[in-house]
Amino acid sequence: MSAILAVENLEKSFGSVVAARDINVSIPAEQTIGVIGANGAGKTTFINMITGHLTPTKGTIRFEDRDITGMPTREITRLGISRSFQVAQVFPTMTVLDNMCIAAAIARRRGGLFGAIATPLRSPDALAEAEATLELFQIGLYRHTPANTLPQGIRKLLDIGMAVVGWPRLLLLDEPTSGISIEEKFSLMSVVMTALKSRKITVLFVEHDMEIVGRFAERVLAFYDGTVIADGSPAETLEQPRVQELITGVKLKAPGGAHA
Amino acid sequence: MAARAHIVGALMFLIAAAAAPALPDWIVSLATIAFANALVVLGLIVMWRAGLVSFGQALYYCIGAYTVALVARRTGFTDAIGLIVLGGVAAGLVAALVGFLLARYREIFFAMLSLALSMILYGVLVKSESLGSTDGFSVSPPTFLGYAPHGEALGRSLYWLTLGVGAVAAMFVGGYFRSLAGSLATAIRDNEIRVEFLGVSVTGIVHLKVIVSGVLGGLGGALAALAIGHVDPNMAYWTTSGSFVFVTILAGAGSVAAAFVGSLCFEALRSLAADVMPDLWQMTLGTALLLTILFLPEGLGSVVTRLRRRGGAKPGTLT
Amino acid sequence: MKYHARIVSLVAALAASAAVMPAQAQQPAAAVKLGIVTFLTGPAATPFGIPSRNAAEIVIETLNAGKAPAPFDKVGLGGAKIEAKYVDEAGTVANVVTEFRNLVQRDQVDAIVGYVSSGSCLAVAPVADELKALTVFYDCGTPRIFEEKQRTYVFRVSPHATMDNVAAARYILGKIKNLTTYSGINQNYAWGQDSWRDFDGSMKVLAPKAKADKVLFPKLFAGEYGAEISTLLTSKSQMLHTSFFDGDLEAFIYQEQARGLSKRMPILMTAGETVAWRLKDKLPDGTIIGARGPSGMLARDTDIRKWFEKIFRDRYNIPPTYPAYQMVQSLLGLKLAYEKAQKNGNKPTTDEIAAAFKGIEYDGPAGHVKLALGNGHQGITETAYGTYRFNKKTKEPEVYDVVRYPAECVNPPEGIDAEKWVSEGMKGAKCN
Amino acid sequence: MDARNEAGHDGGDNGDASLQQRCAFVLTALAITTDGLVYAAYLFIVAIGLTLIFGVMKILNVAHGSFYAFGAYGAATAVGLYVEGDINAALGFLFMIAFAMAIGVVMGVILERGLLKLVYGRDEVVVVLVTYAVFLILEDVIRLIWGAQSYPAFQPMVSAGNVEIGDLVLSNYDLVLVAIAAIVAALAWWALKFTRYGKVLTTVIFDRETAAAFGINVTVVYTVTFIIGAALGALGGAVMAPKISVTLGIGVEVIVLAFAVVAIGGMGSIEGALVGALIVGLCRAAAVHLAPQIELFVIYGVMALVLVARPYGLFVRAQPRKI
Repeated sequence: MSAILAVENLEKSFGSVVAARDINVSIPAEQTIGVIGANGAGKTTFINMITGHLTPTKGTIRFEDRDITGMPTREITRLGISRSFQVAQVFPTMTVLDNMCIAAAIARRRGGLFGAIATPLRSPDALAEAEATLELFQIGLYRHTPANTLPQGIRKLLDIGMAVVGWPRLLLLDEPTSGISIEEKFSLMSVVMTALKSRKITVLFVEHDMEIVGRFAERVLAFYDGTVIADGSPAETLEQPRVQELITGVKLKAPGGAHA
Repeated sequence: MAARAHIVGALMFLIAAAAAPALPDWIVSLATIAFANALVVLGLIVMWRAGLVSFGQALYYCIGAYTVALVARRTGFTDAIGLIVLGGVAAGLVAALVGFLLARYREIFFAMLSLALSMILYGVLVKSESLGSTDGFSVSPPTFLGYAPHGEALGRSLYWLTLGVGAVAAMFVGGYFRSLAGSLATAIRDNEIRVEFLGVSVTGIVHLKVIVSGVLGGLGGALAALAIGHVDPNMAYWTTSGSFVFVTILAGAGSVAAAFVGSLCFEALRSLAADVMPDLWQMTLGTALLLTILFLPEGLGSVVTRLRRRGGAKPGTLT
Repeated sequence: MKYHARIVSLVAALAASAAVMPAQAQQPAAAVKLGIVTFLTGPAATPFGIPSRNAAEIVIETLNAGKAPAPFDKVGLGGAKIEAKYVDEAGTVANVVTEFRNLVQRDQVDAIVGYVSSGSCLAVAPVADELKALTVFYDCGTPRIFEEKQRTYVFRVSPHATMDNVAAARYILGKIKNLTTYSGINQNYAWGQDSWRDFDGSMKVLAPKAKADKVLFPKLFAGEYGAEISTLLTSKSQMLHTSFFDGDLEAFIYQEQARGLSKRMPILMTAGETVAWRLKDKLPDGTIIGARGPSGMLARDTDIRKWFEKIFRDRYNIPPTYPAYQMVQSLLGLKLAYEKAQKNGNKPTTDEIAAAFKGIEYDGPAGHVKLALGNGHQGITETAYGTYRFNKKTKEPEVYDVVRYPAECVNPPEGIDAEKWVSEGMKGAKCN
Repeated sequence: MDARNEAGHDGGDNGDASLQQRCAFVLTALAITTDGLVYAAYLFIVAIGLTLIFGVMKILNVAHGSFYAFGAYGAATAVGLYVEGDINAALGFLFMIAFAMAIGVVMGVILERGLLKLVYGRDEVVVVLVTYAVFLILEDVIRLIWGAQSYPAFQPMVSAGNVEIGDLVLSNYDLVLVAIAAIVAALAWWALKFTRYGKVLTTVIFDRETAAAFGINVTVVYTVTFIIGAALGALGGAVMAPKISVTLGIGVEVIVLAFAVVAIGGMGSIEGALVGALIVGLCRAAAVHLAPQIELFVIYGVMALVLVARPYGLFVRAQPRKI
């Protein structure tokens, strides 16, 4: 089958600083991909370009055989690419349910701005959709809790849930486990991944913890100095000396093995 | 919950309407002006929920007023309802236009730019001698679908009309608050980035709010023009905008009905102050504003909400 | 429900206060209640509001004591003592109209005397007729009030502003033979714009060869006139017309003196008399001043004028300025109308007073008034201009070269709009 | 005077006529520049306090108009005093300024300690309204203290005399005004660049979190800043007092004027206030000389234009959105 996302010699430079250069990646549908790389290696820049938050200086991004290069974020979102954030981006003064409802209602609204007036916030099916997603991420208990009082992990799940409630085909997770204690990380990731699998969503997640990558990724993209230096199965990628020297900085016996 | 709000609102409306014949004329006319201003305040509340405050709402107020006055004067068309609609539409169009500019701004910058725009209109009106410059000009008494009352009857008819328009506006705004577009206000105030990434244009929503509040401002100005019977450029001056924001604080963004109660309290307070201490009324108003901000941070609305919460109802059901 | 509870309680409170007022009004044997509205706060309070209020207070006292000279020697109004309620004119037209209604309907006053701003007057006039409330405007200048519409219960004893500028043109042309260029600096609002239009119009009629040079309209209360003064200094104008008053006028005079503008060209100040007593030697000699009618320094030395100036000086240690004169003139006019309408000591009805007021004619501190225009509702008087000088010996301001213009010379005849009359060549002007 | 007479007499000769025109042109240009500078000086002095307070405390201080008014009334009182006890003009002038600024300081302390500290952390706009309330109250306080009559304070300006350049006569006091503005600007620049407190301020303006992190006592900074701002507002009133008639309501006009200047330059930026004042001053002067009918719009026109081009004013950049 054809790739859901195809990126060709993508480049982004801020003045003299080159944040990303000749990135070529093609992603088949329903694959789960881990993105690794040191800070400033260009991972987030990469995601920001796909989601339209940054406009590439060069190159093209095709989503489902459609050129989306330089489209505004909201249109890309409506096409079916959605993202979560390194720092969970939720609506702090609203309850978890309202957060989810807004996301759901936006996803189902028709006809632009004036559609937004016509659409009620808590339409039955939007509500149902929201509830369903809450259950999917196992945070239904927090339904009526204001988001600014949530524990970190739950907030992360809500953040991802809000990205998923609109049934995207491609989801980009920017460090889903950042700010989460080692103990929680795995449980959180497994909740997220089962949820995403159940909805057949193609996932691209940025991660620093190689164990997590090894455990959940089917394929790994290794970024260094703005470009992809390795692309393949976790096993082979993480074994590559350059990756170990430049990114993981350790020798790994096997994927999922001990790691400093 | 919304249903209950409607019942309360409807009751208020009916009582206010029924009270008119029993009240002395001066209270009726005071209330008319108060409720007309309440529409402008409603517009400010719409924006305030998105964290935006306009120090130039007088722009739309003045446009609405002058539209009514000019149409009545130039064309001799005097039907109150028609005139008010025209006033609202005119202000709405202006809002739609300046919205393209305003929608890019936030916080104090939004406030300042709207102030500049209203002051420009003020300047234009002061310059236009054909419109009586700062003296302004009078608005011929309106008719109501052919019925042309005088004296007290005119006062009452205007009062009822204002109530009617107010009720419709209140219901619309209430519905708007419950709609997606309405709830996005809080979302935008909380986290614009997330809103964009959910697939909504924040600028678009803000622009929409500017238009909604512009229309409300225009309606308010139109009604005020008819109630006062005179328009002048001061209607666009920044102190006018200031007093609208003042009332908004007094009322609080908590509820639609608060706008009307708050506006009525303000007019009553101002009038009583002017009566009791004619040369210290500014001080009285200032003190009132300070006390409200310090001790009623959510405005009059919050008092009611608290009482209702104690009464067991969910908070904010009036919105 | 709570809301309507609030509304009701509030309304009840208001209604209560409403109910109390008339009760009070009835207690003293049919006292006459007057509402007196003028600027008690804001920039216009100093030059207009406060002097007028002071004048009203002292005169009403004297009238109530029955100590005024004939024909004003009856106690109060026709034997009934006057109760005055003072209200601030500051605020938006909405406030002004609301307060007017409150005076008529809540406080049940018998008549209202007041209003400085033409905007207020234009807004109040229709309401006054609607409420059938006898209203005497005392200071506002715009002729539009009686030109736009026939009024029934509204009167203005003081002449309208057109007179000031027509007379100004006549005076300056008498003073400077073969004047070829003149300039004007007026505040950028209705009063300033109208004043210039009338002056410029009169000049075009009276001296067709003369050209307007610099026409400046600084913002109201601008306070800083450096640029304006420079343009005037570098211009070739032979005189400067200004309708500035009080604050702006003083600021302008200080700033132009520091740069010697008045040494280049004489300045004509249509409202100059208000500041003469405060500025003393700071008001340059040779300045041409008017007092919006034969008031203040330009009043004729009649007994009634002496009486007013004395009681005012005795109380406030400064001579009254023209707003004070206009206030008294209006009060006395109302008194005469009231007493003329009065039959065997009873309180006359508003309609009777209005009927009696129409076309009334009398002599007051501000000269001989005749309600000749607006179908007997708008007064005309003679007017005067003079040249100012500070008398070093007496340490007092004085005017010389005073020229008096009969009312018919500087006012349009009945039935013609002032602006039209001027632009069409002031037909039918009778200057002796 | 004579210059003009000559001009008046030999209108016939073309050469002289063109010379005349050139002279007239030069004179107008000179006039525009000087008038512009004088007005700019006035605007800068009233605006700098406002922009300083906004930059540091993020408060748009409507009560700044009251500081101006109190400064003016204070100055008038002071002038009254020294005219009684005829001190020489220069001393009297300094006394006037000191007196007015002292009033500003006192008001600053009372307001900041007594009221504003209660509303720190509240919504920016709510704080603006607090200052608006204060402004309303102080308007009547002025009335209670000084009554309704107006106060002359012209002596310093009159005693300063003037200089003649052709037809143009300049008041020395205006030149003093420009000098004062220049001094204030220089002092501000020096203080921000080279004093410890200045460096602290710049850090706070730039980023209050980091400032707090570096252990800067933000509370003290706020108090000091507000006092300085208030004193500067009073200074504005003081130096203008001799040119105007000190009377009720002089504060209202100044507020919007200062707002406009600050918005043009960029709120919170000192150099912005300077440039904004210069732009507005020169534009207005040019308008009065060349096209008087547009004078009324100059300020807001410029403001709108600048804001369209640069939403946050000339010297402030939009904060990039963080993710």
